[in-house]
Amino acid sequence: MANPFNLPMVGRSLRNLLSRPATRRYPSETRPHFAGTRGTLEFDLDTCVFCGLCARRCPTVALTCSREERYFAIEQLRCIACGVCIDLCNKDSLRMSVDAPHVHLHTGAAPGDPRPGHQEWHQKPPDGSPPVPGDAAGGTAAAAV
Amino acid sequence: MDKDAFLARVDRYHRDGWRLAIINTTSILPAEGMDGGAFDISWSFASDQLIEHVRERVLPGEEVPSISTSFGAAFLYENEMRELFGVNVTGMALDLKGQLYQTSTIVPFAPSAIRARLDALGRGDPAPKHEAGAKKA
Amino acid sequence: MPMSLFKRSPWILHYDGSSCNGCDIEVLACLTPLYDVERFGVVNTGNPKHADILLVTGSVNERNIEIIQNLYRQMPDPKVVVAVGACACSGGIFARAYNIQGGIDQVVPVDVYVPGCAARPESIIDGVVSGIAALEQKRKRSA
Amino acid sequence: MKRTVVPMGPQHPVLPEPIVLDLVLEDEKVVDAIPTIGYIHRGLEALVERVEYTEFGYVVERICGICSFMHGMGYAVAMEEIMAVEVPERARWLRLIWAEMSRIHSHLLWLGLGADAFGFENLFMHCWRTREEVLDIFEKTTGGRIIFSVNRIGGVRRDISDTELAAIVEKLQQLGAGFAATARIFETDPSIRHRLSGVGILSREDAHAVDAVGPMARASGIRMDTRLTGTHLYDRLDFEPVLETAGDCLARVVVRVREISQSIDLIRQAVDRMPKAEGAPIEVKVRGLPTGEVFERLEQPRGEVIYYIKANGTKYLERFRARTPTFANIPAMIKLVKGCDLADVPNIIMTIDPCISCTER
Repeated sequence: MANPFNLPMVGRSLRNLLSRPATRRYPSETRPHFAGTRGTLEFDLDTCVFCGLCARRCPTVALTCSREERYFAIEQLRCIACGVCIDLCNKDSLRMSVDAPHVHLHTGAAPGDPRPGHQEWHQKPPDGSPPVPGDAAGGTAAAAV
Repeated sequence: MDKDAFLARVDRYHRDGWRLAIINTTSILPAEGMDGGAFDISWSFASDQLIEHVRERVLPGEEVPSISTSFGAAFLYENEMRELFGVNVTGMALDLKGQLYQTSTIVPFAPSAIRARLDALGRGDPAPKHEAGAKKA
Repeated sequence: MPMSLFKRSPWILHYDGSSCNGCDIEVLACLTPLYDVERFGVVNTGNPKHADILLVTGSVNERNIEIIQNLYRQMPDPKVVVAVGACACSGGIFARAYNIQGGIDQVVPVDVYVPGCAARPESIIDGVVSGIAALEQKRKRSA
Repeated sequence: MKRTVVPMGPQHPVLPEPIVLDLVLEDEKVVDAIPTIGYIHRGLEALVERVEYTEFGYVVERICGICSFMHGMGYAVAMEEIMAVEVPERARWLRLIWAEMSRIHSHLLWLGLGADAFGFENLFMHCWRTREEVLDIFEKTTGGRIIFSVNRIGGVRRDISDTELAAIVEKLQQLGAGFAATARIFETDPSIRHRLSGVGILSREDAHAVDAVGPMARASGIRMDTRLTGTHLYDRLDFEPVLETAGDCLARVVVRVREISQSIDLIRQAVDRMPKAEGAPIEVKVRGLPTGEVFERLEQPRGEVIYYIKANGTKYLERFRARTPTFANIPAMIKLVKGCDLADVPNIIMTIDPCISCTER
């Protein structure tokens, strides 16, 4: 029979009762982010030269880039935040942010419905023809919480 | 492969107290004079800091004797060999009868399966070298 | 919507598809002291018949299609599916592997996608909260 | 006596991941166990056909979310060997430090899950709370909590400043001091002893016969640890593997508890002995296409992992294979489960520290 007074957990438990709770009250209290934390991929249309290096080397095929159509797209749902594209980019057009919305809602199942997590950008072609209808400003389907 | 010589060699490792580190199979793609491809199987044994490999080249369908009587852990590798590569392993101590992985593709790592996947990708083998150079630009 | 406004306690059923473990341990981390989702009444249950939210990590392969469908079928209506992590959302880095069919939306309808590799606990909590909102909507619609 | 087959899994409260064991029972005694895996099989090794060798490291990392650093490191080291790349010394030290931190994080995670499996939820919470502090260090230094993507062929992507390293050592030593109380609970609490002592005994001979690796083998008294080979700079540290001789579930818990303090000490030694060379190169550019093959061994938290890589002079590898520690420990688990009580099966499965996503890849 083991010693019934041998209860090493008791001290620990008492200390816990008396100490401050460890829980962070997310979402009212957020954890401070460290510099360099990887997060959601963000794209800067103004600096991109559409070389397509990032799209060719992306291990998950999350990026689409077309030089002819001056088109760039990110599938946020596929991105694994490895950072290969950011390292490759000579123009610093890509970066990561931790502040972007982290949740994408289902946006409908019909063929025309925007795909969740799909973001695309079109740049005005250099010959002056009108830009492709859509949004030059940014994402189409990133629903924030 | 020479089964008797192979088993004698494995037995020597067993007697000397080595442990089985890994059994690895590599598929050799079908080529001139080797229509069905082949398998390079290596049995690796470790003892303290040392590791030694026994390598055999076998053809599809060729019988490969199980070593699970001397090395108990071998059955898992051997079931895997048969299920993923289609190597004809005989005499396993615990035969899981193809129930280990149950992959969607039958024998996904067999030379013919790899060939078919590469063909579907439109890639001959080896991949053209200039392609890699161009990407560095 | 602040969490205190939720009147009900959603129960969660967590299933690990073909995941690398990363998202699973982050889901578990949500239950541990630092994040503690139980303060919202969120309970991780093992029984699909008790669950409101199906939380799936990892992608779908040949073998677990049936299991996920089974779990989904057994859950009472209204129910919500939350896909956690890049693999559950789209197949992620494994989308092109031979044994992977893709994201879980190939098998069951997904309401909330939580991307990330691995999804951070904060994102998972956000995902669950969005799931609760979707659940309320469905409940109103069916009422 | 009547035999009953009880399938355990794939979804079971004690199993964090799906695996199926068909347990053949005679009354309450387990007489046979037949494993079935494949629920997490992704066919990752075949992705070499589609992902170039430069990016394949990010696939390898995702074999498992717990030892992801070790997998990334193993791939990078193996490729460096094939391509005969000389890696800067600072990068190698940083890898060692991160690797030992992975061990701390993995063992804490496992101790928590193990405690949960034997019904001690309070301890589970404690271990995971301590683990968060290690994850914070990871996030600060690599940018990720679970998957770090910090290894690259030729070195590492991020440096840690010397002051930061000193701070990490201090933080880890505080963590170790705080964890000592929890460690004492694991080693002395009578309820844990009742539950684990004498359960699932793997003798030294059996451990050798079923080729057990890692803490599993060390708890049975086999002095086996890949770190003893001195590769990856371990030859510059004073290191002696933690050994236990009882071979039961408790011994396996105790080995892991003691390995946490050992890893903290190894990190302290590493920071002391590495050259103070902040700003020194941490990476070399790797060019060209690899040819050749290599077997690379590494000691992961769960035991020895072996990578095999064959490259054929193209940008796609010909074959990648990882033999993970859980794969090697499954025969030991089956051996242990045979002859035990049904109620002890969850504990025995947990104490091999199963990582199914590693096993199935």
